Amino acid sequence: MPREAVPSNNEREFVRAAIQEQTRLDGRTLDAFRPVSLSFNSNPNTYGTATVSIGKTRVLANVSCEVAKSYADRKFDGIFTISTELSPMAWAGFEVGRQDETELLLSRMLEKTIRRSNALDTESLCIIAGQKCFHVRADIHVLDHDGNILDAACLALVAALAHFRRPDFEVHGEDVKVFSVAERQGIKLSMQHLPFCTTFSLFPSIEVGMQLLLVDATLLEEQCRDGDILVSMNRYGEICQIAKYGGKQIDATTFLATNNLALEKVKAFDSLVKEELANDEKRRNAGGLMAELSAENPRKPGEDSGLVG
Amino acid sequence: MCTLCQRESCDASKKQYSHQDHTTLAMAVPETQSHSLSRADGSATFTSSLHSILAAVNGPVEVGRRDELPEEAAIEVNIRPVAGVGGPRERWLESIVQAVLRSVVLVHMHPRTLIQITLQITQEPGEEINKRDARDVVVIPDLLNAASLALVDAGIPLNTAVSATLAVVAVGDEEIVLGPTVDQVVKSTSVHAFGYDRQGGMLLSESTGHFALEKWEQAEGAARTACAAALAPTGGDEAMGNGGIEGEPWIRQALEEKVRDANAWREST
Amino acid sequence: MAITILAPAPAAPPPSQHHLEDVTSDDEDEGEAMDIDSLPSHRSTTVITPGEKITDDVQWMRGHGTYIAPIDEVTIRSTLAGTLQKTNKLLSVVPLRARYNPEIGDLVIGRVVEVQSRRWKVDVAAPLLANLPLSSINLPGGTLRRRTSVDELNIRSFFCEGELIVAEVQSLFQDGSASLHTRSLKYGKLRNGYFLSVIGQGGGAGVVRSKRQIFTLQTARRSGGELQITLGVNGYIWIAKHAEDAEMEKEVGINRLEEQASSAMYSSQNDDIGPDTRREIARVAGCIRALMQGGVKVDEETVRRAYDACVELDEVEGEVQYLGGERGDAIVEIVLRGS
Amino acid sequence: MAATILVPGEVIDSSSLPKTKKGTLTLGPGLRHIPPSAVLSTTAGALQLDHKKSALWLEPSLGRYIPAIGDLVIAQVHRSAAEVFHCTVTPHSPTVLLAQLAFEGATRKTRPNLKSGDLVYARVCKVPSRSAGSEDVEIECIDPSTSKAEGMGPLKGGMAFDITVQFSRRLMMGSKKGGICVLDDLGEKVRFEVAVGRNGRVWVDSGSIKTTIGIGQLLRQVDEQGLSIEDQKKLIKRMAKDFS
Amino acid sequence: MPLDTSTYHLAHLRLDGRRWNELRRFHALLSTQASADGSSYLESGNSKVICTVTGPSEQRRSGAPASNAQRDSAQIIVDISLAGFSGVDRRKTARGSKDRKVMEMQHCVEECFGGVVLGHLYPHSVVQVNVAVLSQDGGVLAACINAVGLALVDAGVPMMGYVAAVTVGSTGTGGGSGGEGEDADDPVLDLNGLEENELPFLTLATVGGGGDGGGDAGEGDKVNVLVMETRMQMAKLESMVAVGLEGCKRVRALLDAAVKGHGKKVLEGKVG
Repeated sequence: MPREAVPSNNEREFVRAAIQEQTRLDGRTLDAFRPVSLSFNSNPNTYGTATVSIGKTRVLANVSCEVAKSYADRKFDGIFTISTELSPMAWAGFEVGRQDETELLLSRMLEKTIRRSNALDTESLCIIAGQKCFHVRADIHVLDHDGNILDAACLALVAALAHFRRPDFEVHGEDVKVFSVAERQGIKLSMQHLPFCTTFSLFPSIEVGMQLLLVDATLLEEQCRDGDILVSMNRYGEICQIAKYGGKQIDATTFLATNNLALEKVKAFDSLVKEELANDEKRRNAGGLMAELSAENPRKPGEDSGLVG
Repeated sequence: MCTLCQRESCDASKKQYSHQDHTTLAMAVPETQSHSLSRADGSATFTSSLHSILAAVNGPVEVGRRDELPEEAAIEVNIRPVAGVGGPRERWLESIVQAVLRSVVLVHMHPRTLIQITLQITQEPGEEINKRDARDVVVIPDLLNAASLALVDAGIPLNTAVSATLAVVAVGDEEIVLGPTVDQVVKSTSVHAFGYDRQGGMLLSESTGHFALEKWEQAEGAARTACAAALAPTGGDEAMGNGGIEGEPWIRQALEEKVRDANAWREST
Repeated sequence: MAITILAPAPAAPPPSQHHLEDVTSDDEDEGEAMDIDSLPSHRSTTVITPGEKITDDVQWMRGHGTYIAPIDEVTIRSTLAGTLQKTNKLLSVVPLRARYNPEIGDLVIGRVVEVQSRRWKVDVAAPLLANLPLSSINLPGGTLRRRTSVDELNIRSFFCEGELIVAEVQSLFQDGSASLHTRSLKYGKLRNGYFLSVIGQGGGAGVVRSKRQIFTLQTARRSGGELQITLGVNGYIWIAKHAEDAEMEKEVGINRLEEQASSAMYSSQNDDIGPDTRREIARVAGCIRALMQGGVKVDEETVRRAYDACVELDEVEGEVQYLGGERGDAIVEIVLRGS
Repeated sequence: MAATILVPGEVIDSSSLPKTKKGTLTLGPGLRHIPPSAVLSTTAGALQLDHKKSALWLEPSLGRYIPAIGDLVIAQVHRSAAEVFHCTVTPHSPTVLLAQLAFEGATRKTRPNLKSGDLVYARVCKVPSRSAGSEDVEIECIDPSTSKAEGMGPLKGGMAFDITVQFSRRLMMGSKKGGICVLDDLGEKVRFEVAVGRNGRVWVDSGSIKTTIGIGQLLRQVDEQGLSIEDQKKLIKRMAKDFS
Repeated sequence: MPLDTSTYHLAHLRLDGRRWNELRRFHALLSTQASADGSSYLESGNSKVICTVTGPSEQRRSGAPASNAQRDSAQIIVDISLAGFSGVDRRKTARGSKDRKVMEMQHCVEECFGGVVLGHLYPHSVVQVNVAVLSQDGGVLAACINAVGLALVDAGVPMMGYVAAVTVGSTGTGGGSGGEGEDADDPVLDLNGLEENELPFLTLATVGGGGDGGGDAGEGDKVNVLVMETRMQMAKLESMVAVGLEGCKRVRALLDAAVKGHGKKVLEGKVG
């Protein structure tokens, strides 16, 4: 049971004083992210595994899927679950099997940002209404924690979902034949939009009662901040979720600033995901094997929509 | 890593490549990367032909009262599958890895502390192996290798270096294959996981499938030689086992490279 | 953009014993800053609420229950709901109700919750547990005896977890927690009685600091004997049978008395208490509860008056065991009328 | 000749052990002695010998900092108890003890009032050992032989940076032996105070936030990229412009 | 079934007959539970909440001693339980494991008051807050925040001011396809359960002083909590927050009236 590690008073005061002078320990401006990188598993058989690094923070998202029985109260929907579990791998402060605040907020934010906003069209996961559907599960593994795991996890999860391919299937009456990857190429999930989360950290400004906003805080900055604002939106400027749980009081106009800044960051995330997806596609197609395979099994248009109805 | 086999396994309908280059003692050298994480005291990435595993070690850290041992360090192993939360399978794997590590780590050097080992499986073979009970055994050597590399990276005092390997007995010709590919595991009658210390003492043996004792002995012998080879001194002409050493001393190379990197400053001054 | 928010439409309030005006535009509300100078030097009777501006006049100093807004660093605002108290240039807000805050010299009743190596941790209903060091109690065998390591080992023979003690606040630590002592014959372990807590009863009442916190009460019934009532400033109350023999021993001489007292001091055994005494103890407890219910402060005066009122009502209207409800209200009314 | 690199559990050839007159060898980190005369490695490292002191150890020392007597460390006060401060030397490790009187000029009345989260520069004076019967690590801010602080004591202001344990060791060794010249060279250009803890922390105070951050970044860069002396000098030259 | 907003546009009235800027009936009581240090009961329309506060009191050391660093200020621990009969559907919840949504609410209330309570006056102590939601009909988080504030006032816990919370929704093009039809976006205040299910909405809480009454410029316009979890065009936010701020002011006046009324009653009962 490791005790929580809090920064020393010296570090705390220094970080806060530096931010008042608009400087950060790593030389970034207040509204700059650390280098963000996104990569997919290069194994040609594996879909839906994405790793995101933001500075030293690293998160792996893995999407998998199986055929399951649909929920009785949601006959036309598939099942989509997100699981987050933090381990001491990322930071010795995380305990095994204990749910702490970070984990709670992480899971709630992903839930709100991606599930509640219907980023994944769950209706497209239905196989036979009321009986069979796909259960898509996403696992978030935080590998290295140097702050801002939420933004990283959200980016990784969205990328993994967009990358994932579920198995193809055919329905003959009551019988369902699900094809393995070897038999037929998988089908991309239907994403309705790509939402991303941006976390803003609040620090005191030199002006009394005013706050400075910081994006992409490091772990040390997170431990020194006065509060945070979590904003999720897609590149069309649709907010999926805003959360400011208490902490320091702020001016209402701050939210307009965070929204505009978040939109800017979200657009960058959006194009990063699209770019990396395209790169990955190119890499996989290099041998022409994929092209060959997909030519063998051309998807019939309207295949799955006909089954859902 | 054999790119041919990987490619082949994704396309089950075309099997025109043979596995001659993978038979008996010759095994694919796993890829390793030391200190791949920034927060953990020690970490390592380990990629074999089957799995990719990220291992992190924290320790010695403060231990909860419940787990505290008065004379030695407690060892906690945590295995996290790539999909889903850990279940009985992971708990079982943890108990096996923990038992081996307990005999390897010099636990009495840090009494009343905790050494925490987290093993994150980041890639595993698909459904092909899932359907068989072999799935549980195949991962053990990889877990053990990853954990031991991370322990060294964390500077945890060890009794001995550890080396582990997987051996399968192929269907038909009953050939022993070390460090098999997915396809080779699928086409096997039995699967054996072995782990050895530096002197060749056996630390671990788990088997599954149908096999004769004699086959097991044959597999054990092959695994022992391969594991000894993985730890054999580089450039030394020490003979180990009966035949010559086949395979690269990859564990030693990984460790030496790491030490050389860290000590580079000494050479330059 | 000017937005007006409509007040909720008035509707019949739900049936409840207390009827609060749903919305009040608080008719005689002061609206602007109140005129502090016109306040009497003790408390005002208007209620101040958290965040309310008290003054922005720099001549005043802020006391308990106030803070200075960081915005202008001048305005003094309240942090509590309560009444304003003015002591010279010091402004403080006395809460309508709050947990007990220890002050030096307070007589308190506490419950031992933890025994440590050389001290006890005592719950005195304060934000933090109070300390009672082993060095701050009278050891058996005379006050002059030195504390030994044997005493440390036998610490539980003096006070054990769960036992009640009466003690005085000797000093305060930096974090506001109290250090107690029982170095007096009137302090120590409590026996032969009934514990009653009036904390959290609210209403600005409860036990108030007064000249005498411990007093004896002659019961109306001859067989009831005398009761000793200890009103802990922290809101814990002990009603016990009065130990008559203590009087006698006073004549025996100081040294002897101490030896005598000390042996009994740490006993956890109750004496025999007659049924009548028990009934009277219950009656006093009932009276105190009625006082609390009525929002009347609890001190020697009000307790005596309530007890007399109770006895009187019993004679006039017949004896009632339960002193809540109407009878309680009647008692409170008599007590208030008398003041 | 490149040093011998050992993996855990290897026996060191008796011929390569340093010769000693008294017959006692000093074993450093990474090695252990199994009676009667075997010396084994417990981790991976390059064998280092000091024939003068008849000492041998493995380099680098990896992982978490393990307190050793005489090490100077930067400790963080965790909480104060009656007689001692409980401090952390590395995060999540058991606390170490710092006697409240182990400061220069401290008496019962004048002991320093340290709060949770304050930093002290201290020396490890006791480590757990079965023979001594002690179970806790103890540190002190006073040299017991001179009763002087000798540079130890509470660290006020400034900033503490995390560096690797190996790097902090090299910083302590000085520019010649450790191969790090940044502190010396910087000292000629800007004024700042510095305290290096063997536990992988370095405290810097230059009075200016920008300069302190610059020094911190410089140290981290040298640490993470393993820069050679020449590269360090180049880097300082580049950064010196920012400082002035 | 989407909310029928056609009549709303004609009559400018909502389903329950309120106007867009009208609060629901607000009823608050203090000192309702004798056993607690502070307590309150709050009704906001059909949402009903009861709240008790115990403390500040010493941290109970459970299990490992001193595992937490000495806190230099009071810690607020909030426990919210939704009564099984409080919602429309009597869903059985697994015992012991709390819904993450409720845990998020707890976290929100803890953080919300952590920034308002002057906790440094009570080092290493704990203020335990228990909230029981008896009936849910929209604005549950807002009701919890308002009730906890009153109970803390009743317990005499020093605070910088009241925390007043309210919900604001937006009618018109509900989730998603924003852009066109901006003019149809009208904010509505203090949603009931039905409206909450259909409209995008947010919960807003501000801090302000008792006597302010919105008179002081700038004061009380500081946002303490803003939680929104429905998909919505970002352009709508501004008008919603503006309405919310005014709504919070109104709620604060109601809270203040409840405390003043309670205080008056208490002072009347006092002897001498």
